[in-house]
Amino acid sequence: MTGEQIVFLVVAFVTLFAGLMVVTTRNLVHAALWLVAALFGVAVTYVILHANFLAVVQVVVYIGAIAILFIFAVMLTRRDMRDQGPQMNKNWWFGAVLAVLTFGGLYFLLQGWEGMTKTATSYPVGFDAISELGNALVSPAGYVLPFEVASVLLVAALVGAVYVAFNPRNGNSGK
Amino acid sequence: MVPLSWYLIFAAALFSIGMFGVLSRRNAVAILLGIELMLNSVNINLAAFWRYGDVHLMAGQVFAIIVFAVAAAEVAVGLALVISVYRSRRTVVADEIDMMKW
Amino acid sequence: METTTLIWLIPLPPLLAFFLIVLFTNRSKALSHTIAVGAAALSFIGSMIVFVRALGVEHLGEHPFESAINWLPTGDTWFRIGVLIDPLGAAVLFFVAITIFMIFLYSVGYHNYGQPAGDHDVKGLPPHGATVTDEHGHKHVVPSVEPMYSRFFAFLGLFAFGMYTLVVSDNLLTLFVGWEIMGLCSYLLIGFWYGKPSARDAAVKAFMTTRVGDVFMLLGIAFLYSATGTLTFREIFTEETLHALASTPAWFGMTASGLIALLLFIGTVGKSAQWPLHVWLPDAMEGPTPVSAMIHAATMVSAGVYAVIRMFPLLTADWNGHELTTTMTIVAFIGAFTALFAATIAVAQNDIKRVLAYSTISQLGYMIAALGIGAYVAAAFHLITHAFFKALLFLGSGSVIHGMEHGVLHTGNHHVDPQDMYNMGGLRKKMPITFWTFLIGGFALSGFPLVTAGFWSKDEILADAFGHGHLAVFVTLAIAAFLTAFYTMRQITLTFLGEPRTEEAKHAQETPWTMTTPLIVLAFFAVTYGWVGISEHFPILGGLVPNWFHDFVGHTLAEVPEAPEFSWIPLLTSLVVALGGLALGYLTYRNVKSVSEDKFQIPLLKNKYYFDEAYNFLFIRPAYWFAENVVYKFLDKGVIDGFLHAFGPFTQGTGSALRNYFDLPVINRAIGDGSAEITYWFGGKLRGIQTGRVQQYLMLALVTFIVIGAALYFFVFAA
Amino acid sequence: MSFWNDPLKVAADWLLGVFTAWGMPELAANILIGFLGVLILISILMVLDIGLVWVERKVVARFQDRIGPNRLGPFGLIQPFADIIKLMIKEDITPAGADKVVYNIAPMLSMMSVLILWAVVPLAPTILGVDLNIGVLYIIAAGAIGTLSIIMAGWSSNNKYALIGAFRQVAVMISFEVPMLATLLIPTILAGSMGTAAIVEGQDIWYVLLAPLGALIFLVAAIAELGRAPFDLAEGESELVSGYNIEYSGMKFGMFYAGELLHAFTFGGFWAILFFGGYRFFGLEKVSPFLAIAVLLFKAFIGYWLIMWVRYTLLRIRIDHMLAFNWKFLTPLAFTLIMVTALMNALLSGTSTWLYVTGMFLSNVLVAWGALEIARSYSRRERERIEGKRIVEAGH
Amino acid sequence: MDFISTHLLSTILFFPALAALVMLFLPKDEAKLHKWFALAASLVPFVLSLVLWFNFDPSQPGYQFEEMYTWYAAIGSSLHLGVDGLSLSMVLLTTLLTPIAILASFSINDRTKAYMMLFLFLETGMLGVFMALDLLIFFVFWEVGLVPMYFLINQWGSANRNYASLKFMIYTMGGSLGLLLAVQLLGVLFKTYDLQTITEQWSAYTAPIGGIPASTFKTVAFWAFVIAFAVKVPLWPFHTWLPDAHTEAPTAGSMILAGVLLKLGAYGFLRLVLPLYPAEAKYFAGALAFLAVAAIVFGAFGSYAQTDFKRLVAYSSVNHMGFVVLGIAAAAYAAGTADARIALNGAILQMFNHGLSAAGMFFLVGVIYERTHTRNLEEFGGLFPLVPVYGGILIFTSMASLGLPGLNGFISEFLVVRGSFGVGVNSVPVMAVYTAVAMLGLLFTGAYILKGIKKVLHGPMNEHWAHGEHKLTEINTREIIVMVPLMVLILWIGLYPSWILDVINKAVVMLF
Repeated sequence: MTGEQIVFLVVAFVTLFAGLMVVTTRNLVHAALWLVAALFGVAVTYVILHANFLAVVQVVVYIGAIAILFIFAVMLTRRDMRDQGPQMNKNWWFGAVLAVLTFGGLYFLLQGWEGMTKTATSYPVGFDAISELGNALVSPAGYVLPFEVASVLLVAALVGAVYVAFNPRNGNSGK
Repeated sequence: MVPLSWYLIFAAALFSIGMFGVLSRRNAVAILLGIELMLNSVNINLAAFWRYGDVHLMAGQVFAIIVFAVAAAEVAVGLALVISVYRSRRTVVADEIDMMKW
Repeated sequence: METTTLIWLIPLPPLLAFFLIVLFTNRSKALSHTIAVGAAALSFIGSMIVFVRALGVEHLGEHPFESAINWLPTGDTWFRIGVLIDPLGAAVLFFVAITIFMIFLYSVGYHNYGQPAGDHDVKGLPPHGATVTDEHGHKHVVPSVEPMYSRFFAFLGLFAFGMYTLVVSDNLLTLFVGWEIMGLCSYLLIGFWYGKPSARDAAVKAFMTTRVGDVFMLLGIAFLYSATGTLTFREIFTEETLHALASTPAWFGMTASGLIALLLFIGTVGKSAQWPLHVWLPDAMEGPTPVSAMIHAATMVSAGVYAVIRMFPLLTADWNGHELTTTMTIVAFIGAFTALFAATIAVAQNDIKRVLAYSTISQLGYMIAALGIGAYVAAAFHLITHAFFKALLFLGSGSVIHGMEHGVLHTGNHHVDPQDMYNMGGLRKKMPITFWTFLIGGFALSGFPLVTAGFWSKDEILADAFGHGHLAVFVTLAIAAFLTAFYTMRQITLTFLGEPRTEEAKHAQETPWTMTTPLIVLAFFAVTYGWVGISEHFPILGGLVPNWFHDFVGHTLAEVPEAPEFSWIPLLTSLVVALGGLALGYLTYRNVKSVSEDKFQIPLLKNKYYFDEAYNFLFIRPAYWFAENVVYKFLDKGVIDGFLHAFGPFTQGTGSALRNYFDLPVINRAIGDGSAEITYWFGGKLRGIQTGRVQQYLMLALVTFIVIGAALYFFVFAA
Repeated sequence: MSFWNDPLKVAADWLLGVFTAWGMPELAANILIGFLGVLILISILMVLDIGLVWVERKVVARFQDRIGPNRLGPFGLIQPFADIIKLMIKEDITPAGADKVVYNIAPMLSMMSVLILWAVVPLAPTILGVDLNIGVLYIIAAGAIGTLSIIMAGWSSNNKYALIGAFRQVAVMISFEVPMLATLLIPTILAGSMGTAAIVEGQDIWYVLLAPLGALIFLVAAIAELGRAPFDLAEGESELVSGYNIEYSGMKFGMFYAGELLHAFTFGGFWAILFFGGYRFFGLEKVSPFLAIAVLLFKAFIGYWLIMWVRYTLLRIRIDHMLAFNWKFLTPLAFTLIMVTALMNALLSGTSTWLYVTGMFLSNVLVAWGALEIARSYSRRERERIEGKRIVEAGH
Repeated sequence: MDFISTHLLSTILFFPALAALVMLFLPKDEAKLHKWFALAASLVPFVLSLVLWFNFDPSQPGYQFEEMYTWYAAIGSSLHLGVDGLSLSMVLLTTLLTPIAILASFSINDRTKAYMMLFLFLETGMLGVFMALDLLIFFVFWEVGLVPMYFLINQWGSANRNYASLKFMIYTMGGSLGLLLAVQLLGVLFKTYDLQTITEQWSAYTAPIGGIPASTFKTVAFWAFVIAFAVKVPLWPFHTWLPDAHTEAPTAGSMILAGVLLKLGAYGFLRLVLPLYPAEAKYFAGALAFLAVAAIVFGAFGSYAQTDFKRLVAYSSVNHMGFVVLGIAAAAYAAGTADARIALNGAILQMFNHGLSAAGMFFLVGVIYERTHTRNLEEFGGLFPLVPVYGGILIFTSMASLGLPGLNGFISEFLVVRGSFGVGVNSVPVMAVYTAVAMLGLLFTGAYILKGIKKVLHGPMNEHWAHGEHKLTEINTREIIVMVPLMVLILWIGLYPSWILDVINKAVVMLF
């Protein structure tokens, strides 16, 4: 076992544990904080994969924005701070079965794939992934169209979210 | 070196966990949390495939970024919906939001 | 400056003046007339320079001034337009430039420049006069300035442009362009006081009548162009082309050249108001007098004759020199007939301008007849002399009317028609300059022997007709000449001689210098221009002055026409008819006091042989009836639209049948409702699984996905 | 002499020699050296932080026409140490009903979010924690962690004031992250890299000359990010008592406090790095790395002083005004500025330096003028509307 | 710029449609914004088509600026665009008239958004016909143009608009059914819709189709084409939709209808009928010429009979477009001769000229209608002193319509007359007779034009319009701006036509 493998395993188990806590913990704020932990683990995984940009974006977008939004939403949607009643629906066992089945199915399918055991080639020295990524995103030969579409999607989501969450009863004060 | 299979199995596990959350949690916000986990597992796959394929082909990272964008959009709209529903029905329990049936 | 460049530039100043006045200066009367008269002066100077240079060129006929540019691309070749000044062009340019300039000048006075604005003048009607108070506190009614003064000069400018274009153009198409622009201007100018229904109708009549001729002319141009591939005069009038045209048979038993010439001639009939398209010209007197002069004397009607003179080689292409061809016969007939016909009408007219109008028609008939019998130079000569003296007469009559209007304004009796000769009389004392110049013009028109230009030109026509043996023409023209002298003297007598017949005539005044100067200038030419064309065969005088005109203009043609042999018969005839007519006229009318004493007020003549009424009955009303009832109401609204509208009921019937017997029972009942019921039944059974809970849906979907995926994997991919 | 030219490398090599001599594997030694470096940096920063307390208190006193700490030591220099001792020996209270774990993690995160920023601060040409090629983004990412710490603190305190304060603070921070990120892109565009070292190296001409408006927006956004006046509505003593850290006491409060001070200083430093040439000062940085560090610290202090100046001069602004100001004015302006800068940069980059600088400067001025004009006409209309309404009401 | 230069045609073609889509997002009640936006949007294609015009090389054979995109590969149809001298002049006319028409409709305040959008769509439809080099695309755009026009008439028209719009729609649709069928025939035969390919092969095609001799097929297909185009031109006796549609349409609608839409039919003759069916065209040219002459003469008479000013102008379109078809028929008779080329030059120039003068006339009618709310000639009279500038412009434009030398109409009419008479003199005598009869129409052109002027401007003033609330106001600056480009072009072509005629002529020489 190399150091990298050890690091990966630690991160993976932490992440998976955090993920499990996300879906099982009773306190939703805790769930959201566990989500932060899981996301952070994923960010570290990106670092291990040499995807530095993704890692930082992961932190900025997920932790800095999405997780915070979740916490906001959790707090905004309850009348008091305590958690009451069951947190799982009555079919939770069937969900668990399905999740295990999915994992099993995926594992089974992946086992049959010859690319499974592939190892990475060594990371090229001096390879500037971020400028390559930048070029790929905005060059017409690359992914400028998906990129633009994604930006349109974001604008649409922005407008949509404002519209949906806007409370007309409060009038135009916007507070 | 970490073999690709580790990443994939890690991602599959994270995906399943997220799916369990989506299927089982009562709270709509928690369901969205599960969805985030699922999306992240997908991103791990994308990044891993980028790394284990030709690193000069940026498709994996590009798609991961687009997934970020989608996730952000989804959360914004999803949470807005939750808040909107909460405002009108005073609940965020998914089972109780079942008006859309025959 | 190059002469050709100068020629290009001649028509442009008036055009520029037109645009300047219309677009910019139409609010300033002074600026407008300065621009217009200045432009006319520029063109005049240019024309004179060209004329003098043309005189200095030997064999101008063979080497005229010419220049052309590409204008229209036609397939592989270009249609070229250009300018041409040959002897004929130079001669015509000379008189056109002078008369146009004179008329511009005259218009300033005629429209009362410098007088106050009218009390209740409106645009579109002649000015009614203005009341002014002098230093003693007396109120006077004085003539008021024309409200649309600037516009008038703009139109005149455009008109002048049209005429110059026509004269300098080297091809039929630009000639036609100028021709039509003048047509438009005549329309605008005749209808200048468009508020008067009579003026409005006269304008439309003028335009439409000439247009009848124009469409034939256009057809002729197209024919000529098709047949020869060119419209440039000097390319058409080559031996080969003319010969080819003359030997090509066309329709109606005529040769191509004959038919083309005839078609072009019909254009002239319209423009020069020959019978049967003469009806517009007398009505055109509705316009202001300078317009009448412009249209009738100097330019537009002359343009018609000019066109025929231009096309003379074509007209005579298949002429052997003796027997008249069909076309020439027609031309000669129409000319001679018109000359006589119009003269008879003129005798019975009381309106001072109408008399002149009919006289113009008659004189133009003279020229046409001359051309019809092949008298090229004589026709050209008469064209020019006539232009001078007829312009003089018109301007003179305008001056008379203007003087009379003074009287009318003075007495305030607006029921008195200032144009009616029976309201005049004795004006020679009131308006001496007008009288003397009018007298010169009148004598020139009558052909007063030796002194006046009209005598020489008219005599040459008669001599030609007699000399070449066209006796019918000769006799007709002689009678017409007699009548001409008669009504001219009638006019002079009624207008100027005797005692004033009305209060207004007593208070008539001489007109300002802007109006009298042109009269004097024109009078000068009305006398002297005749002397440049005295036939060398004429006794005594013949050798004194060289027959410059014949020599000069004759060289326009490839073969210079021979001047006819001298004969005493035509000379005596013209002497007799001229002097006799004048004498008879004076004797008859010297004591006439009122209309009722006039013996020549014959209804048939007075009503112009009822041509207007006949045309109205024969052409105009049927055309309108045809248009409205047959074409519009019957064909379009009735037949075609009726046919279309029938589609509606037919389609509707088919449709309702389909609906009632097929759609309703089969489609709706069986298929439509049946499928709905089946769906309803299934829906009722299946609705239980729609719980509204999104997670259950997701589970269901996943189960399905897993089952199907597993099945696919094991049974399809793995197997 | 080499130590004076490249102290970090010399020290690391020497340490490596020492450790390997002890029989440690090279990898482990390297890791250990890395940790040691971090530790040293953090220690220095903490000491600096203590100094900052004194600076802050002295400066505010001067602004408020007071003397400030003056009892302990010369100029009261010992005062902050006394404060530290007081904080450390205070009782560490965890309120009942608080979420203990989260409550305790929050101050640590807060401190951490500041400290990790220094990983990318280029102190001198050779002294730099990590030369991340995404350093600029990293700053934002660290800010995200700070945000998280605040909401954790606010929520876990089980106190309504704390929660409201946290909400406000987070709302402001998330909002102002947008123009901040946008203005961070301006040096990125100009330098052609996201790495802080490259940005400093690229500033032959200070970017403040090329993008004065960008620098200004960055400063505003940074102050908002810090939660200092006029953006201190999360603490809002008069309404929220003390905001998200109301329940904290002792050293936990101390961490928030120290974090805030250091944060302000750090942003002063970043302002200097991004727009004022970092450690560069007319070739002085080439003389010695220590001189470079001194230059940077000096510039950072100037930035910090400016931030303080603002803090103690301006009034607190209402939350909705604050957010409206950001979303309706600052963000569009920042976006416009990016586009203008990118365009002008592309247009002018090949031309002479004078033209380039003048063009960029003028375009910035033009954008600023346009934005102010729009804002002015909008506010005039708004005023007229409101006053018109008043007149009508008065009429009734 | 590179994109623009390589995609010039498609940019011109689709810009208006895109602008119309953008307009969709404009606020609903901002009429002013809609107007200015539409004007700006329509000026862009105009500027681009000027670029097109100046970059066009008239002496080069074949199509230029060609663009080809796969559109419907399965049936061999592609979006094939290109222009030659013939279509270029029409493109220029369209892009010129659209902004003018939009400017002319600034007085409309009812549902401006939809109105302006329809106009922009209409422009794309018209341009598409002129640029298409693919039969199916041609047909698609041909029909696309109808829809906006239908709604323009139906929604913004005057009293009898329902009838008129329905008639317009049904008539032209019905006419083009045969065209669609014939186009399909060609497409099935040649497995492609590309115009150039079909032109090369179809005229020489002799093999029987389905057991029926090719000549029969060709004859039927020829008439299918001809009827579709004849309805649009419109040729007598297919013309009765035109007076109704023109009369009821809003002013700008009439301008475009007369200015461009009618040209589509004539363009169809030139672009499709003559190249595809040279033999049939020659065989049936007599019939075509007869109908053309009927259109000229009956159009003139029909116009003369009107008391409605706008109807009068509408009928004049029948009259003028008759000359276009007369030229085309003459050219079909004697293809390849100099006479035929002259006739075609005239016909194409007449298309352009009529676009200018008819648009101008309709606009002027609209101007007075807006002020008086009547079009009845009997209710006007003597308006010249009230509206001197308007009167001047009206006379000017009328004279262009009348074919006064020095203005544009004369050049083209002369060339048509010259060409068709030349065919009559040199090849087929009967054409001479037709031409001679057409002269009758020319005569009555004068009659109805003068009738219009006489009834509106001249004569004693109708006091009703002189005072009070009905007081007739002078033409305003915007309306003058609308007329100025038209008048300048009218005069310019009249005095110096070769700048445009040269392009047309070279195209004609190369094509026919």
